Amino acid sequence: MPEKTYLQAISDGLREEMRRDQRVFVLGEDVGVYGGAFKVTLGFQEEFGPWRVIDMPLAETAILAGATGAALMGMRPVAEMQFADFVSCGWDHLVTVAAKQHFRAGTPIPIVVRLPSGGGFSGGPFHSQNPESSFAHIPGLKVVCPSTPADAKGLLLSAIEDPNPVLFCEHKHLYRRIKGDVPEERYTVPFGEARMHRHGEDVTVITWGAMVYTADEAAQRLAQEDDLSVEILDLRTIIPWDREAVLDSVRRCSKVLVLHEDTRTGGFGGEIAATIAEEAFEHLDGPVRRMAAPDSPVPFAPNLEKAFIPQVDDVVRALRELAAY
Amino acid sequence: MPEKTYLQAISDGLREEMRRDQRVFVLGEDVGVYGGAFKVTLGFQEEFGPWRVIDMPLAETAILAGATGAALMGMRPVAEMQFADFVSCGWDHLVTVAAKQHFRAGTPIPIVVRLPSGGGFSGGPFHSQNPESSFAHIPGLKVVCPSTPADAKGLLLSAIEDPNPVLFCEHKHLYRRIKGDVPEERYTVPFGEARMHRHGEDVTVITWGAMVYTADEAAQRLAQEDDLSVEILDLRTIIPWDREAVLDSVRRCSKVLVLHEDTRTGGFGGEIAATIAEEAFEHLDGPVRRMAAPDSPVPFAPNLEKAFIPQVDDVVRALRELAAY
Amino acid sequence: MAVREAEPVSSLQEVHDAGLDREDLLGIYRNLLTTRGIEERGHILYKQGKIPGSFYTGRGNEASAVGVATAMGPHDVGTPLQRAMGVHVTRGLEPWRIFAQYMGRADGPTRGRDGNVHIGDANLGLYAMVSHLPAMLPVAVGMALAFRIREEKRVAIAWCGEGASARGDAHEGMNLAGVRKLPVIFWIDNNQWAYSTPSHLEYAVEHLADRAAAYGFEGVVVDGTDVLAVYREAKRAIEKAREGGGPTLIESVTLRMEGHAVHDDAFYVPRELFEEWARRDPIERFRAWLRDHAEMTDAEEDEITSGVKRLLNESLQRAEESPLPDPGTLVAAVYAQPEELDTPHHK
Amino acid sequence: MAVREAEPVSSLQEVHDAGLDREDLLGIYRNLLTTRGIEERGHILYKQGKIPGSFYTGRGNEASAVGVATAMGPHDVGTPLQRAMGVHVTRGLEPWRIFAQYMGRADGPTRGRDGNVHIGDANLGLYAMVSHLPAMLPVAVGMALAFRIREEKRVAIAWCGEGASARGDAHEGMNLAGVRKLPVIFWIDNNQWAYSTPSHLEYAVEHLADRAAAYGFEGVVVDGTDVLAVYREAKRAIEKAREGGGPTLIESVTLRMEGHAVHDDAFYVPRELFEEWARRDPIERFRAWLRDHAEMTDAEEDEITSGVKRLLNESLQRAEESPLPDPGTLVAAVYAQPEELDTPHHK
Ligand SMILES: Cc1ncc(C[n+]2csc(CCOP(=O)(O)OP(=O)(O)O)c2C)c(N)n1
Ligand SMILES: Cc1ncc(C[n+]2csc(CCOP(=O)(O)OP(=O)(O)O)c2C)c(N)n1
Ligand SMILES: [Mg+2]
Ligand SMILES: [Mg+2]
Repeated sequence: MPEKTYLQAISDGLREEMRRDQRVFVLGEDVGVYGGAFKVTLGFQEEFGPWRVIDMPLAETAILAGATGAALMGMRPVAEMQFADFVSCGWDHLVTVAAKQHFRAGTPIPIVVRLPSGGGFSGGPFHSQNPESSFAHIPGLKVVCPSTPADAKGLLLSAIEDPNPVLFCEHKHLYRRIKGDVPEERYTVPFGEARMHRHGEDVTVITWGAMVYTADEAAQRLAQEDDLSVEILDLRTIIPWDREAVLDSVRRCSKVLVLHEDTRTGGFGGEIAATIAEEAFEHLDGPVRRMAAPDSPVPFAPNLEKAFIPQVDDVVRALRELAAY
Repeated sequence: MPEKTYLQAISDGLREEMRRDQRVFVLGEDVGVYGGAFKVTLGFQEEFGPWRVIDMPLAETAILAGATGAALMGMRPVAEMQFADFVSCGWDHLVTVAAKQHFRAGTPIPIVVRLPSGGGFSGGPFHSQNPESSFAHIPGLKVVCPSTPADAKGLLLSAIEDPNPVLFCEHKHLYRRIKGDVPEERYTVPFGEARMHRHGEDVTVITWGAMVYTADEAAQRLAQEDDLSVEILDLRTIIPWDREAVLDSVRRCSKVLVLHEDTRTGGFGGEIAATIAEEAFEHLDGPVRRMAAPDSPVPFAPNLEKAFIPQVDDVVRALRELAAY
Repeated sequence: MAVREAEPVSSLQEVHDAGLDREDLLGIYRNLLTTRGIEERGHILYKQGKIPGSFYTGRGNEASAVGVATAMGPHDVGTPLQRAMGVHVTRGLEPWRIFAQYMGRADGPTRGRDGNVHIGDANLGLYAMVSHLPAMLPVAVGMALAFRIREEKRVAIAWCGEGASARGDAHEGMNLAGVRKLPVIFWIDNNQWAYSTPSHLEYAVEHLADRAAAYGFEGVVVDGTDVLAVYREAKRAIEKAREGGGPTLIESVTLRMEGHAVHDDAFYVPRELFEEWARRDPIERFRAWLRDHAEMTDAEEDEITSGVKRLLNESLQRAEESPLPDPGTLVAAVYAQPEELDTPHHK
Repeated sequence: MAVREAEPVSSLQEVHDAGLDREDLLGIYRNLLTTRGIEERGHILYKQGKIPGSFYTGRGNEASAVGVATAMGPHDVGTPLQRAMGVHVTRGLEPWRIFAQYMGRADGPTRGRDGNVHIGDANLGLYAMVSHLPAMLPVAVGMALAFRIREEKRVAIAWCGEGASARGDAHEGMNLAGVRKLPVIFWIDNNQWAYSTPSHLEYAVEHLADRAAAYGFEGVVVDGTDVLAVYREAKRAIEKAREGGGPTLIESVTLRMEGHAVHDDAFYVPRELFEEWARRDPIERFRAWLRDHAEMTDAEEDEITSGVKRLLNESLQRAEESPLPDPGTLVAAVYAQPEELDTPHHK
């Protein structure tokens, strides 16, 4: 099984699906000749031509509504936002049209919106945001946040197959940094099934995206230094999310940290923590802890950004506190 | 002290502030000659003229960004969305420009966005939504949800005074249904202070907006039928929210229901429940319960909408269960 | 590119040239009457307390809606708006389902989940509007994009009000359509008011059709009370788009003959304006034309009038028998299931 | 309304008529050199690893930025974009603070919270851009709305790229400005590319200035490499707006002479195009003009060149001494405090 970067896994998965299924096409800003700001669609236009890899005007609503219209006519559009942050310009289309169309009119909207998300490289307030919490509150949308190359490919194919609008959050900080084995053949990873990233017994970390790796480093350090056994559950998909896996893990470990990169107040961590507090109340041996970015825009300067995004040290500290509770 | 409807309190408060402060002006669709879809600004244009009560084109971004630009030049704009639902069309402006400008550039954006919110009268999926949870997740915005006429006026004046963008959620179902004493003089109600709607000892309901009255009916019924003492805390403002009052109430009653009209997953109730689970863990005698609308768009047909919005019976049932825990 | 102002239609020959025979003409008349009849009965239902929420109609706009729908081909698609009931009628949505929709019953196209004219039967190529205007306009552009990608000779029609043309969605959709020369018609129903707001507070150009030049395509102004002129202009634009000629913006001018919705008495519209446009009533106008130019007989007219009346009465009854929607289906309706993609539309 | 294509400026007299004396002209030259010098040094800082994130410049756009800023009155305001460094320079933002901004230091206008050219000193009437293009355009319209409400003779300038003109925000802002005849200038820096996307995939009209007609105001095309023509057109439009004549859309044509950002080698731009526009370099062009028409002496030129060099070297040093921002201030910076409204701007 070849080793690929997270970015390569997405690129290859998308290319193979476009070869297999004529209905799949790509639209976005600079996705054609340039191959996309992150080069996910590099070479696609040569292979599939300018009408399946469409350089769109700088207009996110046109891109997203264009995708919805094409989907209603039987296509399987994969729209790229140049950065996830710019999806705010198409918010109305997604929440008003795409999310509600099936409920109201019974017509499925099989679109995928690729969202290069997240911070960690001084992108500043407008090139670093994590949009999953905002969309998770909108019934009718699905939200996916893979953390491994293999999941990125398998979840992307599930997203394309899915008859609903899917927001596919690709963490930019994983693009070239994370490598892993990726099966050559076509496969899908189902929505709503968390991935057990690391088994443990003492305390559970519920997380996703780039924070999986932050949690992993913290867990390794705690295993060595504190002989603490940390379980890490990678949600992989936020809507739907795997309540059973979360509750099962919490029932076993009895202590839990919910960790995400997005800001804290109103972040999806609240939903998870609240669910645990309601449904695993009797199994808890300590307060449900949350760790997330503080409530501010993402800062630009590296030292500010480091203070903003949860770091390994922060997670270690929180887990030690929990363990000691 | 005169008794006024919730709508009249808002209208009078706004009119008085416009008389007092030349910088305050109103902009929105049909706010002038027509007096606004709900007649909050009825007669304003006659009194203040067409340049302080501005009928805007059907363009929410122009309205909201127009307000921001005018605010930067020293005005105190009060923008009306015809229905809260349409604020989705100006989402990008609010989250990208208005919310982040002070953090980035240090320039305050003193705007108020009036949002006729909420359901209960067959407005359907696009005239019934509650936007507070979505905005509560965006650092830089403040979010206000008054439930009484007196609070509506006092919080509106605080919103106009506030140097930050304030989303002012007026619940449409309270407009003409709810009356109360409203002081004639100018006064403000501070942000971040919950209102004790009803004292109780056995179980606390944390809520806001129209649900205050649903909770109140349930509490009255339970007092009579079950001899149960229900405390009701009306948050009044969502950002900032009164954590201390909530935690204090929970510590006293030890059982809590978080109740809101907006949909459940990712709703602001999750934030409150999670905070309670983290910070009042040792005082809880039962799981932190949430009640909210199910995860779907707001349905049109009256029987569907009744099944959607939490009803008195639902709250009674939930509180009985909690009490019995 | 200058805006073209369309001439009225004056002869039967002209209409024949545009592809309509006498049967078609009588059919148009029937659709006009049905459209108005549905909305008039809607008013009665509303007064009877049977319609929840508010109630919106397109009185005065019947010819604009029926005319363009008549010009659409069987595989063409569109996203009609609140004043365009005639589109649904013309393409065959059964009136009883419309009444069921009004009343929030299980047999309305949205099964009580949405209301008013937020309808559209995808099997008829029509896609339900949302309240947010004109959010479906760029969606129609996306439909045209699919046709262009697959090189199908199909056309999408995007409806828009003159008020809603101020929104960014209109711009982004039209600009994309112009850049990619997509087979889409922008149909602006200019009824001179957006709720209480007159046009001069919505835009500062003489004709909205002038906007077309800013996007590199043709603009046309047509009298929206002249069903045959509407048909002719729509047909010409649709066939041009079908043959690869790109978009056309058609501004169809009418007057909204009632308030914005049932609660609004339109006090802000000058009475003389109502009187002037009442004299240009699209249905009466076409009836007179049929008598003058197509020799519609009393018998034919009676047959159509009474046929429509019968249809609507039966439809009302059938709609009233439609059950209330089942609250148990609410959450299950939110997401589509994979098998729903196995339809002709998602082939 | 037809688009006007502005003539080049050819004589000193013409410039005098437009309100510039010889000192002003030398000042413009100094600002042009400073602007380019800042960005050239930015490139060096970037290569030295001192600039976090990416790095954007406006090479080729100096004349467009300096020209319009020179035409602004002291109380006029604007929302300049990423290619318009010359605006900040001309209105007096000190270069060391720009370098501090580049490097994310505490003395940058955003104190390290934002980066790049997301700057604007409100005391100079300039308001910091956001990445989302052109989200500040309707904000500038709102500023003009305030001037109109208060009947102040002030003007707002809204910048936009030709690519970003495709966004709904551009439309909503321009439409509102046209409807209300607001004192705002839409300044479209058309540098022919939006990242890798050429103009014909962004819009289908010949000149973007043609769009003005769709909003009921005047459109002008100016050669953005001719700083004096830029100044003259900006001045005329600004004074027209100041006197109640409403908006003007000015399309200033240049070529983006580097990649979209430092990581982009612009392989997609034909080399000949770069060569052609290099021959029209705005700074060299103005230098030659000053020698030919304003008799700029060697001594004057040396003084300006070395003065700029000295300024920038000192500025760099001062910026490097600026401390890192304090992480403890992050959350406190999110919300404004009431006393912050007690400023001249919020009077
Ligand atoms: C984005 C948005 N904002 C506000 C509204 C509220 N609203 C409903 S209809 C209407 C006026 C629409 O005018 P126009 O586009 O001319 O269509 P008409 O109703 O005249 O047919 C308004 C403001 C809306 N539906 N959508
Ligand atoms: C709403 C939005 N979408 C996407 C981007 C990403 N982006 C940054 S600059 C750019 C091209 C801008 O082109 P143009 O408006 O012509 O300005 P230029 O960079 O050429 O000066 C794009 C697509 C953005 N900044 N904003
Ligand atoms: Mg209208
Ligand atoms: Mg450009």
